[in-house]
Amino acid sequence: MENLIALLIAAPLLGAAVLLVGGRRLDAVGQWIGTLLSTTSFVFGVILFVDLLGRNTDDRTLIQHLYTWVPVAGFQADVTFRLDQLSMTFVLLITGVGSLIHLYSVGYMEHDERRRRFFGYLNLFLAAMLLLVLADNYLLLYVGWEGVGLASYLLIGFWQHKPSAATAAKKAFLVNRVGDMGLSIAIMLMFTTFGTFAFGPVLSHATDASEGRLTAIGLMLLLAACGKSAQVPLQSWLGDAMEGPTPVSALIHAATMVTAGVYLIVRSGAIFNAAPDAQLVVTVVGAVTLLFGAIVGCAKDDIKKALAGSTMSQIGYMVLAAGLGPIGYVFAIMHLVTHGFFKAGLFLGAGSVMHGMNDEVDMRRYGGLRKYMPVTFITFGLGYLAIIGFPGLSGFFSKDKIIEAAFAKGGTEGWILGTCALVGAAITAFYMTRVMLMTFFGEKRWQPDEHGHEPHPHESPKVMTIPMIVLAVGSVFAGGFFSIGDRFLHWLEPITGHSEGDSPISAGVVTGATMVCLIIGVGIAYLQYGRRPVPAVAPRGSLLTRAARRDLLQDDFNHVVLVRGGEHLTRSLVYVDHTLVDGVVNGTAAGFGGLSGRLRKLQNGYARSYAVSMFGGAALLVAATLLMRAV
Amino acid sequence: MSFPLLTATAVLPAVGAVATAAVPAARRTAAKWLALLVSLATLVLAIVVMVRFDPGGARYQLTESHAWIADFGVRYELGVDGIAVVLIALTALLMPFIILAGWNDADPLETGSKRWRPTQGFFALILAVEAMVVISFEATDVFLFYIFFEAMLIPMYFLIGGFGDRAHAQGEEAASTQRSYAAVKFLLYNLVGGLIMLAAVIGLYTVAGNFSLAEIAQARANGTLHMATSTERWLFLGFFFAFAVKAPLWPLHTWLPNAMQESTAPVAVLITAVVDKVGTFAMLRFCLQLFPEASKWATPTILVLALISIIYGALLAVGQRDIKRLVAYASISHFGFIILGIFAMTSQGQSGATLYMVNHGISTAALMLVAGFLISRRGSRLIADYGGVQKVAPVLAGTFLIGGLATLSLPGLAPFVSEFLVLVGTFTRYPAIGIIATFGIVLAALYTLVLYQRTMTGPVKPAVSAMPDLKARELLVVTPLIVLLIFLGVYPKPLTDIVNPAVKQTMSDVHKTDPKPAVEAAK
Amino acid sequence: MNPVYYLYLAALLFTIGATGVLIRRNAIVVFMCIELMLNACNLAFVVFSRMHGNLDGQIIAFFTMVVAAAEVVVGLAIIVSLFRTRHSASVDDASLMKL
Amino acid sequence: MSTAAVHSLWTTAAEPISKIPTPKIEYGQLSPTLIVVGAAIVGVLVEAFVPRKSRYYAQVFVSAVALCAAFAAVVALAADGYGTTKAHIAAMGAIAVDGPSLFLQGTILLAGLVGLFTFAERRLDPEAHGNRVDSFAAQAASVPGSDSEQAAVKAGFTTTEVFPLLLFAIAGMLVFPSANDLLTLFVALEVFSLPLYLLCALARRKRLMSQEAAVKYFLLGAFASAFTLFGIALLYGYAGSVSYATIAQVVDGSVTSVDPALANTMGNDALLLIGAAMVVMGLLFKVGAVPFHMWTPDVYQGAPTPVTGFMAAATKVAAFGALLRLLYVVLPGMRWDWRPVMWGVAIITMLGGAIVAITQTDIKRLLAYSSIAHAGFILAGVIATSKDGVSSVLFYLAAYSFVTIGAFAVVTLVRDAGGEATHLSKWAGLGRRSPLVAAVFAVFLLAFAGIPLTSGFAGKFAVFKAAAEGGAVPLVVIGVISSAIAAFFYIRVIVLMFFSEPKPEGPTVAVPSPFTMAAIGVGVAVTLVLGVAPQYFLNLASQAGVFVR
Repeated sequence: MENLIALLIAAPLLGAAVLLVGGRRLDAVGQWIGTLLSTTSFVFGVILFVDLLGRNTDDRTLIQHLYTWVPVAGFQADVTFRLDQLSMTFVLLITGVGSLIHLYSVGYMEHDERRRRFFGYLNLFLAAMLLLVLADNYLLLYVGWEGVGLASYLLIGFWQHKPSAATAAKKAFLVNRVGDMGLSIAIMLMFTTFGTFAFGPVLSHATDASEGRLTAIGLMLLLAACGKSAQVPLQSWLGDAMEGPTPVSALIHAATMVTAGVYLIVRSGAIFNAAPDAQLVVTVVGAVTLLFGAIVGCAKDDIKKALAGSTMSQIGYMVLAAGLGPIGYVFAIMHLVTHGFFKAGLFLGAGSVMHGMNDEVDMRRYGGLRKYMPVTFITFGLGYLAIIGFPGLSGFFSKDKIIEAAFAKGGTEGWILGTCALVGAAITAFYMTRVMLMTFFGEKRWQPDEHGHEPHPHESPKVMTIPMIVLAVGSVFAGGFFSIGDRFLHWLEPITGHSEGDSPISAGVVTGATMVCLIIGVGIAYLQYGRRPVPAVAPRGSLLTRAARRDLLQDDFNHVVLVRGGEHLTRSLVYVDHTLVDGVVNGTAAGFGGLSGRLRKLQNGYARSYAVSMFGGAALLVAATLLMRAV
Repeated sequence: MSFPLLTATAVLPAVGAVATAAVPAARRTAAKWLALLVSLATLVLAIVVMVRFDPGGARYQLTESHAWIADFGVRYELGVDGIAVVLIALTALLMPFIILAGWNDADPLETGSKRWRPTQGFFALILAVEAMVVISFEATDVFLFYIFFEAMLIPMYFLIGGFGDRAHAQGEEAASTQRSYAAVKFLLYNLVGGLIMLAAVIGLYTVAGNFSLAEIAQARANGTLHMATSTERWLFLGFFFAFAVKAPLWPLHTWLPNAMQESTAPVAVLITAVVDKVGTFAMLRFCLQLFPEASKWATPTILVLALISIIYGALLAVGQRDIKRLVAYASISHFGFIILGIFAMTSQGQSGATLYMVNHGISTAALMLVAGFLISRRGSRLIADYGGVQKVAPVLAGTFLIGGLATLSLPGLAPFVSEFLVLVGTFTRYPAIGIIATFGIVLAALYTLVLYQRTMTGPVKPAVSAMPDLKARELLVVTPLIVLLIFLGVYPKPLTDIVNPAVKQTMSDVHKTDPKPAVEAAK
Repeated sequence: MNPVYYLYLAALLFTIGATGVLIRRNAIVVFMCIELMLNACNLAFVVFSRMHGNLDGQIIAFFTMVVAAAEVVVGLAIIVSLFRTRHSASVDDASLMKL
Repeated sequence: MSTAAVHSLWTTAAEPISKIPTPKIEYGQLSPTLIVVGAAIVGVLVEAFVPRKSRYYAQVFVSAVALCAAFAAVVALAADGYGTTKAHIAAMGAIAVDGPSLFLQGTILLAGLVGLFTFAERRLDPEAHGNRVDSFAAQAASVPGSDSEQAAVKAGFTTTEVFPLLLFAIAGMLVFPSANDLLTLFVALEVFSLPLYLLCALARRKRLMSQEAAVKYFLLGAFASAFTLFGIALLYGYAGSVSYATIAQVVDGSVTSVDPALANTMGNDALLLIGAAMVVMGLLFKVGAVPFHMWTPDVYQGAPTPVTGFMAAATKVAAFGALLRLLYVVLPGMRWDWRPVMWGVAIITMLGGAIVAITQTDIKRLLAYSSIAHAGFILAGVIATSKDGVSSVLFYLAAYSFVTIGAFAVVTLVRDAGGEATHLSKWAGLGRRSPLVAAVFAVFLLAFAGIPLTSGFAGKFAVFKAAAEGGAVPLVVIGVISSAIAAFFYIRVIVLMFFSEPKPEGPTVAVPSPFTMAAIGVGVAVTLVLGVAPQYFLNLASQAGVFVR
């Protein structure tokens, strides 16, 4: 059975290779090859899942050793895959959602002449992502980690002729590189600490190492997670990443890749458990990001950017949960899965809307679309209800658990984190309602674009709606299905471990509070966008609003400090290299030249002056000889 | 007396060089084919060497030894260890691609320009360089090594100064002056380095009485040859200076950008991917082996310099306007990594450094040659003159991107393995340096992606709108390199297996052992 | 009378000759000063041979004269040809080649 | 000095002095020199009796035969073991027949032969009125630009006297390094100097410069030889003899029988030191060491190029030979006095020569300064004061002389309307106009620069190695630095030849006769052979490394 694991990765990898090398002759069928292979991978996943279910809980870990990768003295890196409950969950999510989005893209990218390459990249992404979650050691994980980074770079910048897209892609890759730096340092630390970086030994011996080292490793892993999962302070790339085609945003920047950070933290749970300080930092980052993302989400008029903010915020929830340790791991992953469903659904919905609106993304140009695209409206609506945590839907279960867990951390942190989570819930309700209202309700606000084309909103073709429907179903029922009888908990517990924290307040109270926040959020949104018409041009807005529109100025900070500063540094260095380092050498040469020119003058052509020099020389010679004898 | 395989590997290209030069001027194409065939034959020999080499066997294998200049205590001694084997293989491997890529670079200019580019000479010189590089990898006699280490400057010098790019932004005159400036700079830097090394070589003789690497190392090991600490340090510095110029290490690097900028892409590859490797290789073989104590004494300084090279080179690469200059500074940064790995004095570091030499050779070749194809199409080296190429020449852009990704050592491509090994190797002994060096990977991403974005993406510049995509010959050059990059990235074991024993030896030369993991140390 | 004085005289003559070479312009005069230096040497030789009581010095003196004579032949030939070309025997005029 | 003492002086002198013994001369061992001298005299007779038309051929034939015969004689002597076991002092202590002198004589003879080839070249200059002409004045006596000169040219006169002059010079040079007493040294010095003075004046083109060169060379040379002579006098006064052996004994005090009356002359160190310094100065003048070098550039530039080539090579060989013998045989006792001084001279010579050369614009002057720098390198070997030092210097001289003659021979080929085009600017793009010549010249330049695989490198390595072993490490370092500086201007010329655009009115490269071709060919061959496989010659040199005392 183990041997299937490699096939999980091989299928999409093959697809990528075929599509990218295949050349024009595959243009016609490219999309189907891609979809087929990702689905194949999904099928393999299901087979393995069934197999795992067939086993009893303590023997649900499959290891496949392919070959030794880098053997140097003590440094032994193998290509080994590990399939356990945790990675299985991800495999299903990735291949499942992935295949749906492939299908959706078939419709969405229909008119793009570079479609073949697009599907090649998507397959490449799937392969890398699967490698990431299936790797049995951190170095191999790192390969997947940067692999998805590459895929995301290629896909964000897919429309390269748009400078904005190219820039966004570059930015994403760079910010991720900063995170990757963390991961590589973490791996080095592990190597110096444990002499290896394979999951098994590292995680089992974690407790042997000093807490200081573990904290260091933990923080470095967190840095990596921040980069990949767009957590503060490395979140800046996610908003710009929306330059990519919408399916990409749905798959990579909502459902799967951005959650890799959560996977990393949960996977390294053993290390974090032994490093409480690191855990605390993780929770703080999570809390900050969930508020940050939510606030940003409130201010954006670009539907995709609003959703991106929401993604950031939701992942904040997951990171927060992951930071809580055994109390939260399971719920982090559970929220991750449910979020995968409804956020992918929301993005596909947004894509469908844009599809019908000549790629218009400004929500102020939407309005009243429910009449024109009912399916999109319904699926999007279900996703909406799920994300705000409407009772009974997926989001309700997963988010509620996280809030409970936050309080359960106990102590003042408990209260603070819990409160943040609650507030976040309220804001989520607000901005999602805002999106909903601005897009589907009110009267139509769209106008002809610069070419004078009046957009004709219309429902998207089946190939696009079906995936949306499937995901909608998922976002409705997944949460409930997982929670009833704690199915999900029992499924993951062997890997992540689980402990009920001692919550200062009962679960019921938390749920109540959440409901209250939910109502407040929706209420305010309704008052602001439901009652009175939405202005076609954004009002100046409060200071906070304006800050939020500019990603709370965090981007401007980067621009001023890093970009400008960097430019100045490099420019001055170029100058230094030319004038100083080079100058010294050229200067020496010139110096000799000048000296030569001066000495040359002595050769003035007069025989008598030559005689003088000879005479002087003779005198010197004599004097020196005598002197030598004297001393 | 078995067949002198190593000599043959070096002599074949030398003979080929003479033969190529002898081809009558009219038969230009014949000369090209001859050169190509010779380089391929040499590649075959190099592969035979690789096969015949037994990683588990003696330190130096396939050895040859003949009397040469007894008065100077010089013998003609050849022998290869794992490190030399892979580097010879790299050299022999790159040559056919260099020749193929430079196929038309030395054709007479159809335009009315007065410039003179003897085709035969171009290929003859390339082969001559190959011969000298190969033999300096093989030499186990310090003097023999030194002779070719120096002599190879001459053909390189003519290659740089004699054959620039076809077209040039500032026109013929400026071009020729800049070219000869670059050539002279290259020669003088390396010559000064070499002469200072000459002093050290003489010093070594006065101390040791012969030049045989094995004998000296032996004598040092068993104490029969004692070196005063100060003597050893001076000699070490003398040797290291020459290698540091060649490598090049900050602040002795400024010749490289000029040289690579002014020479044609294949020659630039020859410089940075092949010739410069002799410097780093010599650090491993001569500095560490002959002067272990001094090496350890100098390590902190060298590590800092290497660190500066990494960061400084990367930052300057970011600031460049000229594609070739950018690649040159990137190489400076990479050489920083190599030297870092060598002097970290850990198995991972040194194996990594050796792999790095190979991988950097291949990746730079890929990037630079594609860049060369790009430049030859537009006739300008300035990044600003390009834009949107990806739209008109997707294959070119794709290969360029892969080359770039290799340069920023993306996991899955060969350079990643070596770079990570170097970093780990450094980190295990000098955590702080290891961490700072890691910033290099971010900067690498920066300059590569900026280069790609500015040249390949965005709206199509009118000047490139008619740019043709890669031709068959060019694909023939690039594809194997890319395949190799991927293969060595996924499965570097064949190389590491050859390299590891040699590194083990070097480690024992300097009496160093890898640091133990903290957990084990605690127990 | 102490022969050492002759040595002093020889040294003096030699110095006078050298000075002449350094300060006189006319090639002939310069050349004569050189001859003077040679003769100073001769004097020294003779004196020393006297002091040592062997004849080598005096023989050497004869050799020197012969050599000096040969020099005169060659020297005059050269100087005269120069003079005929330039109509001046000043060594300072002959300074085409410099730097 | 007490009157009695003085009186005793006079009385001792009054006694009848010992008879001069009839000299006993080993003609066999002196044969090389004798052959050459004889040939020179024959040459003079040829001038007198052979009709003008056929003089040239007769002279070339005689000289060539003589030089070959002399070289054969040298080889025979060496083979006979006179270089090593049978080495001894011949001709009543006047001439030493030992390794160094034989080696150097061999070198000089070969250099002379190659030089003769360049002298005999008659194809470079365009034929004047149907007569083939060489690079020497038609009639040296005629005033430049005068009718008489025109007439001489029309009549097709050539100065075939150069061949006997060459032979005389060579003869002097043969004696110079093997001279074993100061008198012989001095006579030899003059014997090879005087012909050279004349040869310098005999250029066919640019006669003014040629004459000027001759005047400068002659006056300064005579000036220097005056110093030498005075030094000799003082040494004689010091030791009471001019024979090397005796002086050496007195220097290291093995002669104790000092007449008290001579106390203030015999063994008076002032005399020794001053005298030694002055003699050494004379030799340093000949090798062109700073600060006695100033004649070199002017003379090298003005003299007919074949003469320059021969002079640059052979004079250095002979002079360094003499210097070695003087320092190693006569003055080893006062090594601690002259070594530091020589250090100084070597240093300023190396640096001075290299630095001033950087800004030269005339190829012949450039080579002159480079020859000065090389003199510095050789001095480094001289200072080693070891057997290795001697052999390394011998090797260096052998290697250097052929490179030099070859280089100057190439210079004779590059011509324009005004004869040889020696200004560097005219050499621009030569590599393109005639790649072969440029390549050959590049080889010579690289050898000068001491690039490996050329004789220059082997020589430099040998010398520096000897110096380092002699404990002169700083000297080696400075030598290395100055060779780096020197490399700069050699490279400049190469750049000029290969990388810069040829001038439209640039010079043409004349097609030489087999003579010059042979000269250049020999130069290249020796350069490469000594570079790649120097072992045999190093053996030769090290066998020849011992002086007989």
